[in-house]
Amino acid sequence: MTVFQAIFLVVAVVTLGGAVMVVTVRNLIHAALWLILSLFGVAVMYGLLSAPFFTVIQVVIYIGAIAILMIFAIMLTRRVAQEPGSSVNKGWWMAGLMSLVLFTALVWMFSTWSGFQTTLPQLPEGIDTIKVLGTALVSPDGYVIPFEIASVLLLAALIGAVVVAWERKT
Amino acid sequence: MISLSYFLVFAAALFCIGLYGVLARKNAIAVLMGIELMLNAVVINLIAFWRFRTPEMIAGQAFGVIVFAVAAAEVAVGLALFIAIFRRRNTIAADEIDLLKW
Amino acid sequence: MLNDWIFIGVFLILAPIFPAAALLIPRLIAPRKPNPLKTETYECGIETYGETRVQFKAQYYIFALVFLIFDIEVVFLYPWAVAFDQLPMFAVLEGVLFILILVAGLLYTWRKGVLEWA
Amino acid sequence: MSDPVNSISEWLRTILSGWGLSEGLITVILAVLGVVILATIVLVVDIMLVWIERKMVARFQDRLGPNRVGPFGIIQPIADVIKLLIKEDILPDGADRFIFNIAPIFALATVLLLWAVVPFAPTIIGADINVAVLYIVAIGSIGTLAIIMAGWASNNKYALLGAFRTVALLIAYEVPMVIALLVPVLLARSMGMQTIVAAQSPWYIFVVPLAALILFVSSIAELGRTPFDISEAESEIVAGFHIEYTGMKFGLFYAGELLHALTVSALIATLFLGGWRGPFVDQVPILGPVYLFIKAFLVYYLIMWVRYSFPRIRIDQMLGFNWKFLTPLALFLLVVVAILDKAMVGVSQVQYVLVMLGANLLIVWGTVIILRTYARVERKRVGEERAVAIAPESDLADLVGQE
Repeated sequence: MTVFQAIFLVVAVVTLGGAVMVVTVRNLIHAALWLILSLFGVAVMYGLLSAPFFTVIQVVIYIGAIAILMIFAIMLTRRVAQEPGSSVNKGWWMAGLMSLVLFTALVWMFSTWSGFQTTLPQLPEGIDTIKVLGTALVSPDGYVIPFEIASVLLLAALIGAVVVAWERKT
Repeated sequence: MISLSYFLVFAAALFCIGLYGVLARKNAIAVLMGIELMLNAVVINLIAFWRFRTPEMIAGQAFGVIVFAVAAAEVAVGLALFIAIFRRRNTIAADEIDLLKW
Repeated sequence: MLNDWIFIGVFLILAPIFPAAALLIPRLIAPRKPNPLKTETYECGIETYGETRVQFKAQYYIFALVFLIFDIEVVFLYPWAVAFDQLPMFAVLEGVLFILILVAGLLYTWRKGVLEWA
Repeated sequence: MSDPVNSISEWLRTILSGWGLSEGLITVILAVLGVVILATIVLVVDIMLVWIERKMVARFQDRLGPNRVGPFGIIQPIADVIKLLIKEDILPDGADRFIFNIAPIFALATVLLLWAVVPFAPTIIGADINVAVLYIVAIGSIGTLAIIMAGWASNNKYALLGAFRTVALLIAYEVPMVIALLVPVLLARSMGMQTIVAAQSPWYIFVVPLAALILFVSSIAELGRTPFDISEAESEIVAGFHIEYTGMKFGLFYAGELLHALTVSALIATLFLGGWRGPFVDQVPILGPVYLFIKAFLVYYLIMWVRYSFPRIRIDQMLGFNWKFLTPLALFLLVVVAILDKAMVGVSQVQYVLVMLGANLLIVWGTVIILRTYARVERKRVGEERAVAIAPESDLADLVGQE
């Protein structure tokens, strides 16, 4: 077992453990904190995949913004979070079964694919992926349409969310 | 030596845990957390395929960035909806929000 | 490059250890005599009333929401800035268009009165 | 001439490989050593900051400051640390034990982590990564988390209120900060700290002074210092998110806050004041850290000056200032810098700098004009006679007539 594999396994166990806690723990704030741990593990995964830009934006966007938004929303709907009773609905065992079946099916499907055991190729020398990404995002034969549409989508999300959540003072 | 299989199995596991959260949890915000886990699994897959199959092309990373934007938009609108529902009905348990079924 | 990331990784593991060590010393030498009066929630001497983890107003959420949208849009611009040398003028203008769409969102929230803290 | 840090690390590397250790293991050992040394230096400076800050505030307020323990009271911070160490550690009722304990650790650790990307000399830097600027933002957002954890775990209304106010403030001012950080990235075409420092001829403060100013203001807000100290406003919410913390746990928040101020100063010095650049630094690399710390303390002094000169502003004014003034201004500056930079391909450096500087000053001038007009209108509105407080004319006449 190489060092790389050992690091991968530790990070994977932490991430998946955090994810399991997210979907099982009763207290919603605790769930959000476990979610943050899990998201951080995913960020380290991006680092292992030599995509450092994704590592940092994962932390900036998911932990710094989305998780905080969720904690705010939990605090705003506080009374429900402390309601007694089960935190899962009646069909939880069916959901668990479905997830297990899906997982087995996915792994089985991947294992029949020839590219499943692709080993790590060398990254092309002397190329700054962030530069390439930046160029691709705004070049017409690249991803300029998704780039601008993402901006419009975010604008729409902002307006929509404000319309829905905003309560005019009277 | 590490291979693509590691990351694919990991992402599949993360996706399925997220799916369980979406299907089983009562609280709508917890459901949204499950969706976040699933989206993260998707981005891991995108980056892993980029790294292992086509490191000379940038498509995987560009798609990943777009998924980030979509995830953010989804969370923003989703949570706004929950807050609005909570304000009117005083609950955000997913199985009690059932006005539309008639 | 790899060495730099090893440094960051080691730092991530070691950084919490310094403050944690500082917390360990008082555990060994400081007195520890809790009593109900001492551990009571501190509210300037008045007994605490009702739920402590109170509910907040929606304004906080709205501000966090505007922040989230802006944060993402700005993060998108970082690769654009790094690749600035390779970009022709119209690619720069695409970035500017991106910023202008962002400003439209800001103007909307401003006009709607969302940015007033009231 | 090579610098001593690299010579020592090379020397250690040869010794360790002489023992038959593998290449990777040696790198990890050297990294551990580097981290321990860097963190120790930073923490010692942090302890001294207590003395500097207290002495400085005393001078601002026409007092003497600590002067009993040691010459000029210089051993005072050591006494403070000992005091904090032997204080009882109280866990309030209903607190979330684990989160309560881990929050102060996070608060200091995240500030320490920022030093990993601060370049001290041409060859001395913890980690020269190519996403360093975003790394700073990322670590900063983990610091925000520590505040939420502290506020929530304390089981105290004031703590929760303080934490929420702080977070609303932090995330609001993160937007202009991130935009202002984007300007040097755009000028240097890199997010790596060493590249940005190397690209600074002249220093960026002479090219884009407005970006430096925006970063300075938003950094003060991020630090939660006066005039933005709504998070721990003593007169309103007692102490904010760390109201329930005692002893060394409070000490960690306090140390983290002080160190954060110096760290932010060092980052501003690196991004806009040329970092380790200075005369003879190429010949004698060890001068780099000296220059960096001189510049950092200069910025730190400015932060303190602002802190002890201004009153606290209200939370609505604070958020309004951010969203209606600072953010649009930063976005406008970014657009202007981007277009000008692309339009000036091939002009000489002197022309480039002069045009950029001129554009910046023009924006500042325009902003001041707009602000003055706004202030005039606002003053008029506030100064208007309002009917509520004034008795009707007829009543007055009656009163006069009766006499």
